[in-house]
Amino acid sequence: MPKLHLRRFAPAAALAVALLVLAACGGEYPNSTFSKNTELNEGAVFLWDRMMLLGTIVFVVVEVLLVYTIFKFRRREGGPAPRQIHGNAALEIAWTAIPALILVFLAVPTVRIIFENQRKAPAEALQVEVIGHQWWWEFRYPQYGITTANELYLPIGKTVNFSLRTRDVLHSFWVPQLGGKRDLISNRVNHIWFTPKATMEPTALNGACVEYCGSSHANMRFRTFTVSPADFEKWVAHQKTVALGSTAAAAADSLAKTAVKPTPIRTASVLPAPSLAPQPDSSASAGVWAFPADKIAAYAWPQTPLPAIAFDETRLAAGDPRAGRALLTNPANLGKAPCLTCHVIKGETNYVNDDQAKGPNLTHFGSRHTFGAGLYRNDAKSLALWIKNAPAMKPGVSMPTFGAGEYNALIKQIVPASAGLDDRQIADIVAYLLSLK
Amino acid sequence: MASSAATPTHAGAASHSSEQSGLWSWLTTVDHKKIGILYLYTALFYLLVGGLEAVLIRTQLAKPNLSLVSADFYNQLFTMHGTTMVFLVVMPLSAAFFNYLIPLQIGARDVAFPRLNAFSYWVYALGGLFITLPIFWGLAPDGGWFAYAPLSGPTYGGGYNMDFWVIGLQVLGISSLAAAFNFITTIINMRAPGMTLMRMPMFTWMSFVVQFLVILAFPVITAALFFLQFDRFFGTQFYEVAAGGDPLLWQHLFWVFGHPEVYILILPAFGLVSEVLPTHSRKPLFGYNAMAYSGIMIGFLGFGVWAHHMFAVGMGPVADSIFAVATMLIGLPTGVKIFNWIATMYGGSLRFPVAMKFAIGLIAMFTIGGISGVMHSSPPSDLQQTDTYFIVAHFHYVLYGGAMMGIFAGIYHYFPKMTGRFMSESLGNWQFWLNFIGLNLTFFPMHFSGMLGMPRRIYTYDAGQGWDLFNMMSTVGTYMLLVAGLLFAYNFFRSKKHGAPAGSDPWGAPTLEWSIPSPPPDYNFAQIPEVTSRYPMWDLKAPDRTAGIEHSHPDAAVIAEAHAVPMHEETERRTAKELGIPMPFNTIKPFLVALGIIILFSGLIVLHIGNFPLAMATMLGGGAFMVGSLYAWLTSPLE
Amino acid sequence: MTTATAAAGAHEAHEHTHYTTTGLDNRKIAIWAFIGSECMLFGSLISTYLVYKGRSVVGPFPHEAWTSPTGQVFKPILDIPVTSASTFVLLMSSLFMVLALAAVENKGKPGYEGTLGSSKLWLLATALAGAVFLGFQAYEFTSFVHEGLTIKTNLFGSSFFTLTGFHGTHVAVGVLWLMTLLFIDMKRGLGPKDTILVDICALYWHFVDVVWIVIFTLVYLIQ
Amino acid sequence: MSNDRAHADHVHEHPTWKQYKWVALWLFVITVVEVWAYYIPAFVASKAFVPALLLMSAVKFTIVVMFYMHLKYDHSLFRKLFTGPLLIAGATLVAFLFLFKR
Ligand code: HEA
Ligand code: HEA
Ligand code: HEC
Ligand code: CUA
Ligand SMILES: [Cu+2]
Repeated sequence: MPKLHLRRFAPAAALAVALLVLAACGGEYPNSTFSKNTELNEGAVFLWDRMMLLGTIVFVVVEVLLVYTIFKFRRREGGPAPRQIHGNAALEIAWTAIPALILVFLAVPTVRIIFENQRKAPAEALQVEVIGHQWWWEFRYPQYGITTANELYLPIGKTVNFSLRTRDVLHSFWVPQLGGKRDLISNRVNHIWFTPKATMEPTALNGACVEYCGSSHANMRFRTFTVSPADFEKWVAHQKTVALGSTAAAAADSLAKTAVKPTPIRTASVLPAPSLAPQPDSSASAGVWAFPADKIAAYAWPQTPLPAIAFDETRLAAGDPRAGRALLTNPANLGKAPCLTCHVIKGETNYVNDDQAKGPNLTHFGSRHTFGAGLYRNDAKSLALWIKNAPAMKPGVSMPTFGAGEYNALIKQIVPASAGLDDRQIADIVAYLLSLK
Repeated sequence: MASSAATPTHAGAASHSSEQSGLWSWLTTVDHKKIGILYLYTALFYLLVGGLEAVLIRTQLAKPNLSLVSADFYNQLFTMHGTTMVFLVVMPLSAAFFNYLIPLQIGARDVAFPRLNAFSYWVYALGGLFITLPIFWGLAPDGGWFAYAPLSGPTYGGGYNMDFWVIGLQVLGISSLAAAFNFITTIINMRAPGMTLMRMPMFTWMSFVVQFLVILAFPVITAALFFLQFDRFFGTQFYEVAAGGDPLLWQHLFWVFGHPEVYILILPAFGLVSEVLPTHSRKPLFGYNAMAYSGIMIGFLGFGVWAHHMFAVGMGPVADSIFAVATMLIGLPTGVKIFNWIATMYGGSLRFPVAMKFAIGLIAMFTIGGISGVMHSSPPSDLQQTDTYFIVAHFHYVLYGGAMMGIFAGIYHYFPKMTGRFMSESLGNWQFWLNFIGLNLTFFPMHFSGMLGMPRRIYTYDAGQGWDLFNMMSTVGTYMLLVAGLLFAYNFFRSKKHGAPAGSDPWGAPTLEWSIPSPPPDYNFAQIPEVTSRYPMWDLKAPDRTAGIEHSHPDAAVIAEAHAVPMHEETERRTAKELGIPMPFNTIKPFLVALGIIILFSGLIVLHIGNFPLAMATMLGGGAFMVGSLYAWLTSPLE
Repeated sequence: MTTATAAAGAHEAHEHTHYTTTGLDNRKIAIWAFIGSECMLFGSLISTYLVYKGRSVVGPFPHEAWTSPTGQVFKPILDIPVTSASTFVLLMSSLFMVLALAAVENKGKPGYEGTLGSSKLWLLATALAGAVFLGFQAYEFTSFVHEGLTIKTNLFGSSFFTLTGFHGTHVAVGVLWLMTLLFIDMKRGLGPKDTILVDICALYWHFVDVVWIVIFTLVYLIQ
Repeated sequence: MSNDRAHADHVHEHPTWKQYKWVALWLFVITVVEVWAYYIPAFVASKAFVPALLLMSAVKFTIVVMFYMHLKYDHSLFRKLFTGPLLIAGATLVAFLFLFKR
């Protein structure tokens, strides 16, 4: 019988675990669930600590007993025959009762915190609607009439009440640092609320979809920016505007020219009449405010490698936002650039409203730091590739390939040169989108 | 079954299982031991498949932003990995032991319905192929192993992928159900005289509980799957969002099945360990009654906790609290088991063959998984854990550290009984330690990656999230597990031919199966033994050990009726025919019925392709074939 | 499906009676386990029906009239008088079934001469009652389809047809089973030693009846 | 196991036509009452309607199971094999109604 190696192994195992724990305590853990940034997380961490304590006790008792038994009662040649014990009622009751007692210490606070967390949200809470899409996030602030995507702004110190629903399959909303996830369930509206603590620093936090939702479930991420209440007000004021005013060459004048009645590409009965009149533009007075890029920590910048899509990068510098705008908004170009049949740009000629849009609202796209649900940095190059061939950049997306000569994985066809956009046109669109501060 | 001299009616018939060999004998066998072996081989094959899927998963996740496999293929990989491991590996491995051991442990010559038993196996084998093969065409199921609607429905999962899952699982359910009715009947009704319920070996006890879990849990998934099938193939609206369908209905139905299912996976392993520990401790199982009752309690409570998988869906505080507390309660009977096992060893005279090491491994590792399980049971905290790698860590500790360890213990322990030879201890030790270290290296870091925010079911993750180290460790560990697995395979096949010969009772074990030759003859017991205590073999060989427990003789009339003889060690080498024991005929019919079922269900795929006439032809043809074979089976005599 | 396998198991006939632990027949234990399992199957189907009750977004509905957006008027779907009749038939079939069992069990005993002892008659009556029930169900289903409710129409249609369809399938299997027994009875005559064959069929049959008792109340009568 | 077989040794007599016909009559009467109740709008609207119907249905269920399926007379094993699952199924159904209540 080969001899037992446990003696050698046990210290090694202990060492390994200790190292792991050390590793987990030092270092950068941007998505740690242990930060007590909200009341939800405080509750969770409180319970966690208690469970760790109780669990460790149980673990140590069991393993110590086990290891002791293994060593103490090894068979020795010529040793005495073991005493034949068939059971012991007192002992068995004890090791039922003690764990039961332990569980009481867990169950009581569990129930208390469940009820605390699921009280009704305070009436004055900031309301945010979270709408899940395969595979991106839509955020609405109904109190302000704002719709945005993939980047969520929360004022520090104020309770936020989320109502969550989905346009397609199930998703789940989670910002580990802020606590508690909640599923987005078809035909239901779900709720969760919490308060980013007043003591929090303004930060960029990562969030993710944590309910498997198909091909790009892994790529359904988002950013949360916790900002000071004052900054939040600035952000809100800016988001309420139409972004056109910030376009380099005064877009306002060309607005009037493009106000031709377009022919909506889908049946009129389904789509609302395009909203032609630009909304009052207050951007000049509000000023652009977005979370400052230099304050965004490295972990919140996407590092997704760009796929090998050929693109003439020299074009980007020469991109003309006005030409880009014309491509998007002139109904004549709908065949080539049907962007606004899926996206909303407030103030432009829209064919869909937010409830019908298949893609993210792009009104202030230029002031976002990431796109594709947190998958790529919002820079000219990434964006150009995206417009050229989105399906190659994110598995399964329903946004078609627009680049001429590119392979469209959605319909398994190459986009003919005549129907697609060339690199110059894409550069123009990029310039336009980035100008939508 | 009578061993009387009464001449069997079929005297001269040439279809005794003992008289045949080769492929045909395997296709037609109704011998529970051969069927057990079939289950074992098939399930080990799928272990390799599921394991390789895991290796691919882990390789893809070794570092951030890798692209070894595509997103869609990755989704198929984890869906198939979970489905394979649960339905094609652990359940059938357990079934291998049910088949092989239960009749031997209770002193029966076969199961209650031998042909139904063969049928169960063939449905499993064919259903397994049905669900596994599509991965080679990139068409494997991709909805996750719990296939949440509406992603698994026609609107969002319109491809063929999930067709294979809904059909395959339905078919596998038939197999499990048929087997469960069989074993319930066998255990209730085929015990040797004197083998009272409270004298049954603990493995048989746990299996008994499992069969009830199967007959109560599987109908629920059957119904849920029918709804999904009807949605996919016939246009019903059960889970259709537009029609007002409620995705939570699927979730509740799935987990009403799914939670008992996890105890279906673990209890047989608990049973095996409860056989191994006393044997190698030379001491009876501590607290036998408590062990049996705690098994029943686990099974019973298991039906009242399902919604702990759904704490994130917003059930409201009352439901959350009820399910949380109910879930915690399951820790109590499980704890009883853990402590009783330790107490079994305590004061014993311990020997550490590989089987014993794996058994101890189960105690040590399952405890970790159990404790993390209890951590999930507290909803406010679980909301930070659910759908992260922390959960993945939990269930691999209970499944790999628990179920698989227990099953490995069982294989090493019973290999000598099945083959008459030992497995190599030195190779086994290597496998054990590689497994033990590999398992911890793979799954322990997942606790960290999970609590540090890594969601599960993601085919890739970004750099800089603090997960890189842990993922790399997990991947390295997986390769250790692969090596361990291959060592096991080598050991297994080599030992079959070249292992050291083992006698009928190589370990000095207490139960009936060790009183007959290894491998046992097809009739198991030439003479049915009369059981007078829980440990009949120790009664015989070490009576001092069982002096402290109650002994009693069964009714004289019963003994006579059963033609039972006092407990003895058997050395009989004559054939059933020579002994005049009637044996069931081999028959191909169960296989044909199983085939008919598969053909019938395949028609649904054809329906999806859109060829209505061909689909009808397939289904009607398959159905007719099934009914015809079934009729032939029912009208032909058993023995 | 499960019915077929259980039936298969139940028919695994040992020609000569063997020793069993409880002295009971294997098949009878198996059929009871099977019935236990069926409780969960029908429990799930009924739960689903009840959960979806009142959740259909379009009509027709079970107990309320419905006007479609296009102005078409649909009356309440369920037809209580017809279903009451079929319920009655199924209940009576259970009586016939016990009589068939008693006739086989007591064949040749005093008091079981004549009609009461005619297992063929009672088996036939049971099967016929089952067939009549199925006829009612076929009528019910077709008339619902004519009134605009199919299995695809709404949640009510899906869950209603699935639930009652599963029950109907069970009845149909039972009828086939009864016919097989009747066939054996005509071929070689069923006697006391065949009690088990009829007994397991009877248990199945009564269970199917019992399920209908529940369905009739929960689905048809309670609004 | 001697007590396993104790029941089997003295097989309980199954009931006969005399009893069966009464059972059938009861089933018939209760069904008539059920349907009748359905046609009394005032009763349907009252709180008692649902409990009353459930009760009647449960009574019918029980007598079929007890007398026609012989559970009252047969080996106690069968009673266990049936009631256990029935209770779990019932409990699950009630839990579902609670969980999906809106
Ligand atoms: C073999 C399979 C198996 C077993 C036995 C268990 C056992 C347990 N499981 Fe696990 N579980 C799974 C397999 C299993 N689980 C799987 C596969 C999933 C994921 C499914 C998926 O999402 O894909 C899962 C998920 C899962 C969840 C859902 C998590 C989530 O998704 O959010 C929860 C929540 O409560 C849970 C709890 C438990 C508990 C409390 C036990 C208990 O039975 C454990 C009891 C044991 C002990 C507690 C240890 C021994 C006891 C003592 C030493 C006594 C003293 C102890 C105390 C006082 C605590 N499990
Ligand atoms: C019993 C169940 C079981 C077992 C044993 C395993 C074993 C393993 N699992 Fe499994 N796993 C699940 C059940 C199981 N898993 C389930 C249910 C899921 C959830 C799926 C879902 O989300 O839908 C999951 C998900 C899952 C994930 C998460 C995927 C994701 O969410 O994206 C990961 C990731 O690392 C993983 C890894 C592993 C690894 C490395 C092993 C290793 O332990 C495997 C080691 C084994 C081998 C390498 C094979 C060795 C070979 C042999 C032994 C050969 C023997 C052959 C002969 C004798 C012929 N598993
Ligand atoms: C068929 C619908 C559709 C059309 C047409 C379409 N898109 Fe999209 N677009 C989407 C969807 C869906 C997404 C979200 C993809 C994701 O992240 O998963 C998206 C995302 C984007 C994004 C990133 C937004 C963000 O915040 O993540 C940009 C920018 C974009 N589209 C620009 C365009 C442009 C420019 C065009 C026209 C040339 C266009 N889209 C046409 C559907 C469409
Ligand atoms: Cu959305 Cu996962
Ligand atoms: Cu569970």
